[in-house]
Amino acid sequence: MTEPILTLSGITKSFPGVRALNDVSLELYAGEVTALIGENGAGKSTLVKTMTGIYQPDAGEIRMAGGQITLPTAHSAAQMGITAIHQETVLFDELSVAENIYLGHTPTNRFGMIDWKTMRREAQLTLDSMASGIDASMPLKELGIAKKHLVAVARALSVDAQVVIMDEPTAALSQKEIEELYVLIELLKEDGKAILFISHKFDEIYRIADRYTVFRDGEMVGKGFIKDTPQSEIVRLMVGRSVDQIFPAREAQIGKTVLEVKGLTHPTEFENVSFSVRKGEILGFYGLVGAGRSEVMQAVFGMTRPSGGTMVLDGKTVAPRSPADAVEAGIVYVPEERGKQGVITGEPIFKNVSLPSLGKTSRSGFLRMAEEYRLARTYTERLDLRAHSLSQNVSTLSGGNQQKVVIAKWLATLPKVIILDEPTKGIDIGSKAAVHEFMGELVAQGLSVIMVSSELPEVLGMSDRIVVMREGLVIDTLDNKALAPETLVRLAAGIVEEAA
Amino acid sequence: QDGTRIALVVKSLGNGFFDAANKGAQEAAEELGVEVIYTGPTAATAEAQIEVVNTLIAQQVDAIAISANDPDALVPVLQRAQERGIKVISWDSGVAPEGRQIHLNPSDVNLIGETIIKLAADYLPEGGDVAILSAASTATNQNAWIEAAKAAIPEKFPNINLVATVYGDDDSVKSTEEARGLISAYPDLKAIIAPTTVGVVAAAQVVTDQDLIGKINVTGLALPSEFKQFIDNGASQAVALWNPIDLGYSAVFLANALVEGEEAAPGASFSIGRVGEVTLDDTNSAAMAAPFQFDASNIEEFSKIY
Amino acid sequence: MTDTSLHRRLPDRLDTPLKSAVLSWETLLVLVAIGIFIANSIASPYFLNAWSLSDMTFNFTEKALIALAMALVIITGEIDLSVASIIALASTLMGLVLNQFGAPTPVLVLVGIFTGLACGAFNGWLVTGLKLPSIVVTIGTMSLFRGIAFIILGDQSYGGYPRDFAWFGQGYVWWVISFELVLFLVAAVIFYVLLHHTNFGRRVFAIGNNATAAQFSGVRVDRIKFVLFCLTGLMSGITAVLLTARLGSTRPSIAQGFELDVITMVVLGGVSILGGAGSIIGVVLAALIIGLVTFGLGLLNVPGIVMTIFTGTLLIIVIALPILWNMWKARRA
Amino acid sequence: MNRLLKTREIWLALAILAVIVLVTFRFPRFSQPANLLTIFNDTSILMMLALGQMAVILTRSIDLSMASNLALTGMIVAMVNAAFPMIPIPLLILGCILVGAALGAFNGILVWKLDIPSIVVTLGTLTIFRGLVFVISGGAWVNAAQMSPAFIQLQRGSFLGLPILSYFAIAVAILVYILMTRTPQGRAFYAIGVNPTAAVYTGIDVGRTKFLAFVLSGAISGLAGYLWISRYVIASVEVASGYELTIIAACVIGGVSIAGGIGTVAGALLGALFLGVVNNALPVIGVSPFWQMAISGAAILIAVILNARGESRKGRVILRRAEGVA
Ligand SMILES: Nc1ncnc2c1ncn2[C@@H]1O[C@H](COP(=O)(O)OP(=O)(O)OP(=O)(O)O)[C@@H](O)[C@H]1O
Ligand SMILES: Nc1ncnc2c1ncn2[C@@H]1O[C@H](COP(=O)(O)OP(=O)(O)OP(=O)(O)O)[C@@H](O)[C@H]1O
Ligand SMILES: [Mg+2]
Ligand SMILES: [Mg+2]
Repeated sequence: MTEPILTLSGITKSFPGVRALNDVSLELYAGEVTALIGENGAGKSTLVKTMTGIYQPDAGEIRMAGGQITLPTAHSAAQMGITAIHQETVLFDELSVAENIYLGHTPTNRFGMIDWKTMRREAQLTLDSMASGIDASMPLKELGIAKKHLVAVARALSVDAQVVIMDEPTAALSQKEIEELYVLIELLKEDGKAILFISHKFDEIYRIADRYTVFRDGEMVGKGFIKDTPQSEIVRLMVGRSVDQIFPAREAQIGKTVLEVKGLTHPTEFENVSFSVRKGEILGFYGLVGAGRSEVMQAVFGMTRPSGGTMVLDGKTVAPRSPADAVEAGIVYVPEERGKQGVITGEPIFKNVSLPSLGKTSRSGFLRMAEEYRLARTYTERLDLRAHSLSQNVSTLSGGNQQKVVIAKWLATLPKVIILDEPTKGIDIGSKAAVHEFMGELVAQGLSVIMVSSELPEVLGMSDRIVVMREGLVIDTLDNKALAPETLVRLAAGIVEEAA
Repeated sequence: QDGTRIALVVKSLGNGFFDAANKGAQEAAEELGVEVIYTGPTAATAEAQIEVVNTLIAQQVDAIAISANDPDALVPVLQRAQERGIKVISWDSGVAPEGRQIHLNPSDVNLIGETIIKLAADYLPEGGDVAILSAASTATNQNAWIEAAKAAIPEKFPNINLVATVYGDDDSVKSTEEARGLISAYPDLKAIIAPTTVGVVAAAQVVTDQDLIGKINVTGLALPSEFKQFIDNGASQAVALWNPIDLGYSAVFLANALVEGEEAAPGASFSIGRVGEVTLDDTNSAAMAAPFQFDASNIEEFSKIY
Repeated sequence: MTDTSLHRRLPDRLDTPLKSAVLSWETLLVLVAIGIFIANSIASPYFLNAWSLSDMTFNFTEKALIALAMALVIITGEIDLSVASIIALASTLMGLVLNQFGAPTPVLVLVGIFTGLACGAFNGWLVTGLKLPSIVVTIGTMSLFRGIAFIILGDQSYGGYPRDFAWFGQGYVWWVISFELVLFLVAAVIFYVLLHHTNFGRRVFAIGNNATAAQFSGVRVDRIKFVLFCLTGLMSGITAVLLTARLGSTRPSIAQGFELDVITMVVLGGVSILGGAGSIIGVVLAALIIGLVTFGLGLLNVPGIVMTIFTGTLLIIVIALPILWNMWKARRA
Repeated sequence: MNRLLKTREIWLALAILAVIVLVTFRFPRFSQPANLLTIFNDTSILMMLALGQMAVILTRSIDLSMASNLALTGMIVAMVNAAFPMIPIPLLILGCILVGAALGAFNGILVWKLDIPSIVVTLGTLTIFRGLVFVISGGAWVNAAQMSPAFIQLQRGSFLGLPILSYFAIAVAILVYILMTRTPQGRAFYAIGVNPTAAVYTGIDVGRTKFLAFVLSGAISGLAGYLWISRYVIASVEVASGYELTIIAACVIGGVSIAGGIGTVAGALLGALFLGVVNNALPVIGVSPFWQMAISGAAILIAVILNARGESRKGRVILRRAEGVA
């Protein structure tokens, strides 16, 4: 039995209101790929950040090659030989690709000056080794999202490291690029590097991982060798129950068309997008990250101005020029980036909930706080919000509860169509079920729901019909009856076309 | 309260001219047995001066002697001071008659206007282009002198050609830039006349820096102590000024006379101690003395005094 | 944080309003103000006098009027550096209509107010219509507005304002209570209600806390910002009337440097320069504090420039204190 | 792409050329080399200060205290020179840089350790520093007569036809250029402005980097303090009062983004030069000096509008069609 290169034990990390990691341990071995598996919010990325010096753990120790180490800064982690591809692309738009790869460990000459020539050459070599087709001297901002992700991979590889961490590296990549990445990982293994690989995709895990560790709600709940473990066992560890029960069964009472979108076009983001949603229907939107679904929804919501197309709501043409117009018309949007676009952090729950409904709670423009509290209580309690009081700052709530605040805010406006963009992203299992259940209730009350999701089970489990998007185009609209998951994946990734 | 308190309010603190005036004022204070409060804003603006006057009103001083940053803007506040029983005179740079009881001109306006042109003309036997670099465009006294100078040119100095008047705001940078501007805009310029102690130094420095000594003569009103080097190096042939010490001294004497109950009316005459006596004209203004000329012969001596 | 502490029925709030009031920034400012008031009374025998106190209010009312509107702008995360220049332009145009057309007082006042409003609208359009950063826009318009005043007026000045016009800057409503003070108090109440008790104010805070999320919540962010710039322009226009009336003359250099004093008041009043937090009571108290400090030191004949050391230090200390306090608490915990 | 990055500076350079050409039509002497060198020399101090301010703005901060720092350092050095004329000037200059850097460090510490927004900190020190000028000088001016000849003459000497003052600006520009493009520290200024979160991920200490930017702007202000005082040969409380906004304006015209992360040495220099050329040109072509302020205000607005247009043109492109050959 070989010794692990890197051992973490007893790691605990709390954020205000959340214990993200609770006494977890992890071992990484030279020349092996360890998969870290867990639901959204299980604490995987938080662990990555404690391993790379970005977060300091509240308790626990990190040992490398036998000795205990501390990682006060990201720089020290790189020096210890730990490098990571982070889940968020942490890159610099205004800087060149080469610099993005080398910032923080730029090659310098003997005067301490940056050696741009070496840097550019080395960066180009790394990029070419990945067959990325990226020119190291161009500014990063000119690259698309997938290419940017490749730059992040190249950045991690540019550090001479013993331990390489990859936090969902394939999420934004196309099939071809993913294959290149697998080749790279094999090379790293041969070099004797220890690799931590985080992914939600089981096919990937079974293809490249040697070992696995499973997290659930911030705790380590199991580990072992991939070869010896069936997928169902890992899923059971991950979720804590069997998977089929997650989605509530419901009876669709589908009525007439409520919103009809025709030929919606945006100069750079999407083209000729048409779909319709009916009363009492959940319309799923599936696609890979970057397919343009959020952009379409934001155009429907009046956030961005489309260059063409029409929208008809309840028989009347609407053209919202701002979210305020859309809300007035009865279209609301629960955004994907909750912290940035959803809740107003720094303000209490009740102010968040009442903000779009101020017209209703106030009298001739003057606030009536009692009404606001009543409104907020009505809707947050319906959603089973967990909080100490309505005056609690939303930023102290957990992600799932923040999401409930956003939904409560919109329900209070009595909308006709509610758009949910990745409604359960980063939400714990309990809340996730609650959100799903609640979506069922919404449609039962006669609302129309549009749900954008990249989670296949969610899309399949919740939608009545599914729109598949790829690269800004609607590829197909399918009835969700006995759909095979592979069909959706293939449509979304464009594999059909490439085979043909 | 005990003794008489007279506030000497200046355009801005830190100006060598006013510091010298304060010297004279303190001298007078000692002679008269009164207290002189020397104060003023740090930036030469009317608003700041009004705040200073406000606090003086609150302190119930007996008299205010002010060199104003603006002839009109200070009137309301000085009127209020008079309503509260405070005697107000202006000196050096005056305020409109409604705002004060007496104005003490350092010298006769026409005399000064003529002198500054004469200082330039004396060294330009052939005549030629001259330009004026003034203080702030709002400065009352400078504007009056410039008017007088312009009036004197046609008859008395027909071959002098005044090409421009620019304003350096009594700010050394602005003055420097304006002086540079003049020199590049008027290649035939023979003299720069700066009737302000800040502007004249700035102009002389520019002339020195640009190696124009002998080509352009800087002249105007200058403190000998600040200006000596430019007489020495030849950037200037001669400058003039009245004695700021005497000016401060006289202002305190006048203010004190009012406090002691003397009436300010046209024709009334007041003793100003060792300086002598002044008589008020129709606008209750008085002039102290003719400007005194400094050149290579006497600058050494006076630079030690003020 | 255990589950039992979570309430099934959500209470409105946990802290009583009284407790949060006691711990607030305003309390700190009240204490500072009282302290300075006492210090002034001890240091100068002339301070405790109705007329002195009345004169003192002239030290801050004009700037504070603008600070009320500026507070709202800063709460939304923007800034307006052009206020002093708006005053200069408004004052110049008032002088122009007076001297060219002999306009009567009501027309003068309207010209002042509308010039302010127009300048504010121009700023607002640049910021919301062209999506430019307000700090840069208003540095530009700061030169532009005053520059126009210089073009119109050059080295001249306008004077001869009618007697009844002067009342706006010099008149007393009753005994020692000046018109300026009354106007400021009325404006403070209006702004207090506007910011803390109307939908508009609620939206202002929402924008400051998170403009993107506010927009995603159906707040018309640009419209509100535009209105706020207009409002700041309007208050600058009103101030131009007061200041011109008080000085009785107009120079293009009028109100030079006001903007930094106004911003100091706003920040000292507890308005976060990053947006999202602040109160009108805080701004009013800060204005009073600055008035007390400058007048008190003035009574001791301390030069104005030395006073600025006091206000600058006060600003940094008052901002740093709560931070240091929190750091100290965190270290002990 | 590099072309795109460079256009901003090129446009600005063209604008400056256009002004020069236009003025030359009416006044041929304006574009004579001697006059152009004079303009360059006149703008030297502003150019240096703009570079210091740029470093701070790159890090998403702002330094409003530069002009006050300059005045304070200038007053100190003038008083020291008046009292001890035998101290050699290079030593005095070094002292200025150190004093300026210390004042900048005071700003930087408050921003770094207490996390107070830089605009608040420097608004406070803007008034404190200037107040201190009055306190140490007692309000008195230090004038030419009190300064030693060496003190005044140093920057007036010339080498290869260019005044020494210009060489100071050139030296600062070269140093800042090397710092910004050749050293990891310089790149850190950009990185934390472009994306502070990502900067943390790459191991950059955001607070410390801001601190260093303030030290740099302070040191440059200090150096400018000596140069200003010896150029205008008067040290007073009012020195460079209100100049902080001119410095920021030069940066903005030069395309330095107030949101941080964007800006080049060439841009800042050209921004300052643009103001210098305009200021010099106006009196020459006989435009009343009263137009000067409005013109520079309009120049700032036009520059920022053009810069914003340039930035907003880039949009993300996810359509394969739009991306062209991908
Ligand atoms: N900076 C932070 N402040 C507060 N809470 C945080 C912070 N970072 C993470 N969390 C919380 O910690 C928990 C774990 O988050 P983490 O990002 O580690 O999950 P994850 O396993 O990586 O999920 P995913 O699969 O979605 O990437 C979540 O509940 C999250 O909301
Ligand atoms: N070409 C690109 N350049 C930069 N960022 C991009 C690009 N494409 C997508 N992104 C970013 O990726 C994220 C997802 O993109 P988008 O919203 O267009 O697609 P989506 O189909 O909604 O994907 P998601 O599954 O994330 O919702 C967004 O944060 C967007 O800013
Ligand atoms: Mg994660
Ligand atoms: Mg999306």
